Amino acid sequence: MNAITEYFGNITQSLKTISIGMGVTFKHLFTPAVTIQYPTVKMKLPERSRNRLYVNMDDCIGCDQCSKACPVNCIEIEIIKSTPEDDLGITSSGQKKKLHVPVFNIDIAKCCYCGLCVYPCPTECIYMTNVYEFSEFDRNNLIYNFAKMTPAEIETAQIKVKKMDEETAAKKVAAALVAAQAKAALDATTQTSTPQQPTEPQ
Amino acid sequence: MGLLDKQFEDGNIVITSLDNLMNWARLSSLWQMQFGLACCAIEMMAASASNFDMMRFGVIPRATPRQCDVMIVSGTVTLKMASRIKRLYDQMSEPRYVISMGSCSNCGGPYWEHGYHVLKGVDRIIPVDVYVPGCPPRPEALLEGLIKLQEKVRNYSSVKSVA
Amino acid sequence: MIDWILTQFPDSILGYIIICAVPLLFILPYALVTIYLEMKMSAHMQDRVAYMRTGWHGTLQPFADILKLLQKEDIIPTAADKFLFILAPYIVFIGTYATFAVLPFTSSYIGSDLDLGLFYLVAVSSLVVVGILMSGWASNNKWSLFGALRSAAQIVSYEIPTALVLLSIVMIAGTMNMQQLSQLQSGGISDWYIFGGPFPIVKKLLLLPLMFILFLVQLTASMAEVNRTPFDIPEAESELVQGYNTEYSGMKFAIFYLAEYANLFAVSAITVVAFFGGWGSPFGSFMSGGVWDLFWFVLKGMFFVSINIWLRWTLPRLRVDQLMYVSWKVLTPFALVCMILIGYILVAF
Amino acid sequence: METITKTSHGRTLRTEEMVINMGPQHPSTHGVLRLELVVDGEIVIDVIPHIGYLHRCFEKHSEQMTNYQQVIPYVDRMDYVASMNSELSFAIAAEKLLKIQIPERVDYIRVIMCELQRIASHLIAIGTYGIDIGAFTPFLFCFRDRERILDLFEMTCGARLLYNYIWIGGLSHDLPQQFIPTLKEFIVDFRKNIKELNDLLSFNHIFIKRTANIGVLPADVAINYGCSGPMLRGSGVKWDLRKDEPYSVYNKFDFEVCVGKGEVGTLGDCWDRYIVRVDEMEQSLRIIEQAIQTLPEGNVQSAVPKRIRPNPGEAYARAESPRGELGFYIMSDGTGTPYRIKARSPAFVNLSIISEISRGCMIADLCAITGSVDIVLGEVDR
Amino acid sequence: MTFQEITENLKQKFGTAIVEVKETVQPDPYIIVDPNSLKEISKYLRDEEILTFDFLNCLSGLDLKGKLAVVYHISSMKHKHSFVLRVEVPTDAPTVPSIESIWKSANWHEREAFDMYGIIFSDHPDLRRILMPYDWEGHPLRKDYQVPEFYNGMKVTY
Repeated sequence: MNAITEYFGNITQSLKTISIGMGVTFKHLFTPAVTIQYPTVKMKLPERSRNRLYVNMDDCIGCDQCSKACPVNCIEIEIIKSTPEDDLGITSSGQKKKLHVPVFNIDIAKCCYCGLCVYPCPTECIYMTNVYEFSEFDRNNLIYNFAKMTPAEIETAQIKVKKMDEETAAKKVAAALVAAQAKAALDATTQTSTPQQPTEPQ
Repeated sequence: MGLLDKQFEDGNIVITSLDNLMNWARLSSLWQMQFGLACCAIEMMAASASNFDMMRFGVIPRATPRQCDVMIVSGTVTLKMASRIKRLYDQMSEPRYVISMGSCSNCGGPYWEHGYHVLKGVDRIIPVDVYVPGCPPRPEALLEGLIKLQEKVRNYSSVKSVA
Repeated sequence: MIDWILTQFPDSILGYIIICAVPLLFILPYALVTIYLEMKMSAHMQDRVAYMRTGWHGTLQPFADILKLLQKEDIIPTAADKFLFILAPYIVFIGTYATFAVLPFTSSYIGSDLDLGLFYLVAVSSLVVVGILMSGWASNNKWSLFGALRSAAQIVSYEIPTALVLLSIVMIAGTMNMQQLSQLQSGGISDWYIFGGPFPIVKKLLLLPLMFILFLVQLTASMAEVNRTPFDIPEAESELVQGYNTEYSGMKFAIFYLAEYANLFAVSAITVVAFFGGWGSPFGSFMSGGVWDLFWFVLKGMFFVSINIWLRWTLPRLRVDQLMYVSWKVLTPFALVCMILIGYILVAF
Repeated sequence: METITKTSHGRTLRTEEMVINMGPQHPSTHGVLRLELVVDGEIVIDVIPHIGYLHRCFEKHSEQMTNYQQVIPYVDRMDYVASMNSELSFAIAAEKLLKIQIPERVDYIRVIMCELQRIASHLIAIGTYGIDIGAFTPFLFCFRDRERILDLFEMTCGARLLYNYIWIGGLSHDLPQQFIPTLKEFIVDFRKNIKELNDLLSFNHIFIKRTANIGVLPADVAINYGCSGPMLRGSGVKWDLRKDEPYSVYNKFDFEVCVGKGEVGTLGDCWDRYIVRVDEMEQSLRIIEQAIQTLPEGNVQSAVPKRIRPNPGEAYARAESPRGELGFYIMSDGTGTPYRIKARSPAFVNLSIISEISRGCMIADLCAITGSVDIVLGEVDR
Repeated sequence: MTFQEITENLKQKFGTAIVEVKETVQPDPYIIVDPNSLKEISKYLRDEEILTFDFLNCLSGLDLKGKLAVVYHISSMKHKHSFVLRVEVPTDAPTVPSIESIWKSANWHEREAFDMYGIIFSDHPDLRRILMPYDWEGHPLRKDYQVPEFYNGMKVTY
């Protein structure tokens, strides 16, 4: 008897639940679709949306903080020191820029969009935009170079720095020489001598 | 690139229009291979789900590589998986396309430096047509990649290459 | 109509070939429409839209699909049994196509007005099994073989309830000729067999519940015969990848695809002829004859095709043994009991 | 063709048996799991799982980072379906090691986020389970609802899937203005949708027949195998870390621990595991409702340490992720770089039981069992 | 039970098998046990009524530069307490008895530790690599591990 009840119970249960399910799908046949028709309609992204990175080079001071914070090391920064007479301008927050940034590459293909590089930036020049449509046919196009310096500028800056380095090295040597002389003089005579101002070499 | 350019190049309007028709058929019926690898697979599923509905572009997921046109490599390709992906690609019938979705399959992504078991870019084993950046890319980004791929297909001449 | 075509050609072979091709004129556009319909219907059930980018609301999509499949490389795996592998899709298609010979599209057109129409139908639709088995075996793929074997078991066992249902209809109608079967029900909606058939009121009321059960049996069995969810175990995507057509690509796959949809219409048409008056208009002689017949036949057929689609996108899939359970322990006994009762009613009243 | 006579772990096959590979590319393996099946016709004699197809060297990476904060993006990518929960687990492990107290508001927001994430994760589990059984529509309904949760997350932290939101000692952002109203709207709609889901799938007779009495996992076996989460609760064990070992502020909320009851079949079958997930979504909604009612004010970043440099020591902390007990074992040598981080991922442990519970079932049942375990391969392989 | 109580209990029962008690390690103190008596200790921890450690949370390999270690995090669902065990073995002969027969969940964890650190678990029923391919050389999580240039013709390094 039990088996027979179960048998017919199964059949009625199936018919019942199937019709309930069909009711649900039938109802949805006439509810409006939720689809966002992408290329014609675009969803408005929220303000905090994290997509492609952007660097505002006008504000970058080359401090390398973002590169250090990046867990995947996708930011490559090279810097050239500026000589005192160079005026690199100031950032929008009024900080004086002291370094040339000849190379500021972000390999967007490696980037993991975590946003960790955004927080340590002192001038808030690196941030995530809401651009997400940037697929490429060639992967090398995904390496973004943000630096604005032309090769010629880089070269002059390098030469300048080299020169400055040489100068400082020479200064050091000169200073050492002077110090040694002074020391020798001190040793030779008990007379105290005022330290000489190093002269500018020709 | 208009109809006229091609006409002067090949001097045959029939071939050009046939080409266009065939390309149109191919680009609007890109059946996708239904397989996911990692995080991006979830976004790929989201792209084919109701909100983004990849089927609008004629993309139908098929489970077998034989009937697919486009393989979306969605996620990290590990060395253990690489040979399988190569095999799946080989099993697909021509013409076939590959979309590399997400940082990991583009170049190893976050795992490029210390990932001893991660293949640094799926393009080391199979040719890739479109790279979709993002980690993971938004579903819209994948759709944009798909549109890029369609553009690529549109500009390709199959009749010419056969003839 | 056939006679008319034959008289147009002195060489009758050419005439026959043309007659053979007539159903194709129906199947090809029908398949395109149904593929589109299925995708759109399923999409709207799931709160999405599907096909939007080719033509107005993606209406040209099926053309694109077919054109693309034409261009695809036709792979024959090295390990496959080449002859059978190539033959299989055609066998499947022929099996389906042959059923169209006896479908009465209108009162004036039927491919072959066989007196054994229903019997022929049951016999010929089994040919599909051979094709599917062939494809599964020839593919040399374990999943395909699973699909093929499952399919063979499924289709063969679901032929029994179908045959029993059709037998009941034959008992009532007294004919196996499809055209005559439709003719019998042509007197409007109340003459349809689902509502008891063209009989006096008492007999009609007695037959009505039985016919309704038989209709449900037929609907279920027909769904199983065309391998659609909830009975799609031969190509169960989440279990067997794509079942018997896993290894097929390009045009061969397109033929499988076409055969599936053609089969869907064929089984729906059988239901229509057996229960819903074939080409008969629901209003008796009003809106009947000529093109109206075709209109009603296709409309009714498409209605059942849509029901199939609706069920497919609602229900989960059964397991193999449950499938057999449904066939042998539910449908067959029910059909058998109904048949016996019908026999009793026919004799007693 | 060469015939295979031995399985990969050395078992010799009988004549009737056949080895068949399910995966790494197979629609029902949820990613790149490979199951080596020994089958006799449709009957599965033995299952040998092969994992590692998504081994992304999480532990190696975390040992290379110069900062604990940098590990969090990798933790996200471990369990990509439930990133928030992974982050929380890691954050509480690191906070345990650092011994820092976090503001109450942070805890509340974390709980809201994790419960939302739990719903999102369960929605994927349920949806894909529907596909495994052959019903496609519930999957799309689930994803439709999940999308609204993702919108909430994106509004808060800017990412849809991998958030980097829960930081050690705090959060990356405070809740935006319109978060709470949107969330309330979602809760109202979602309650209706759960009912619809039950109508469409959970109580569908075919679905019940496919999942009840399949893959029965007795409670003692489950504990011995180290199963956790819905897998363990499906077997009737009332064990939930949120209740039994409350972390964060879970002890302030009133919710039930859902367990399988064997309603339609044997206790501990696939349907029980499934329905536990459905019930848990309801409980998560309750927790969220309570949390947004009593959400305290405060600064969410006040406790974030500038430089994370824990003293030498080690800590193991665990939290309840949607899949079960997600634990992190962190060993510090006193520098900014972690010496060793080991993730105890629930899916890894839960998956190890699959060969135990799927012997003797059919191939179709195996799909049901794999689906009911709810694995995320990123977490299994790390 | 607290850490001290459990340690006292174990010390009374096993004595010298407890090599060292690291009480000062914060926040999770642990004990180091002799590998040879690991199995008995584990069995005792699981079966003793007042301990009932029925749940093995985590089993991790560890490279301590010069020696390898295995850390066992166990907890009890009944008494809601947890405990940490550790065994240490030299790198050149890293053999630890398997506790798969006591806690089944150790099976895959041990395979993972073998895969990553090359710790050999004696009488483990199925000690194969689990995450890495079978033909992989070396044990990647060891501190001195060098990533190979090529694997099966595929370049590994970036």
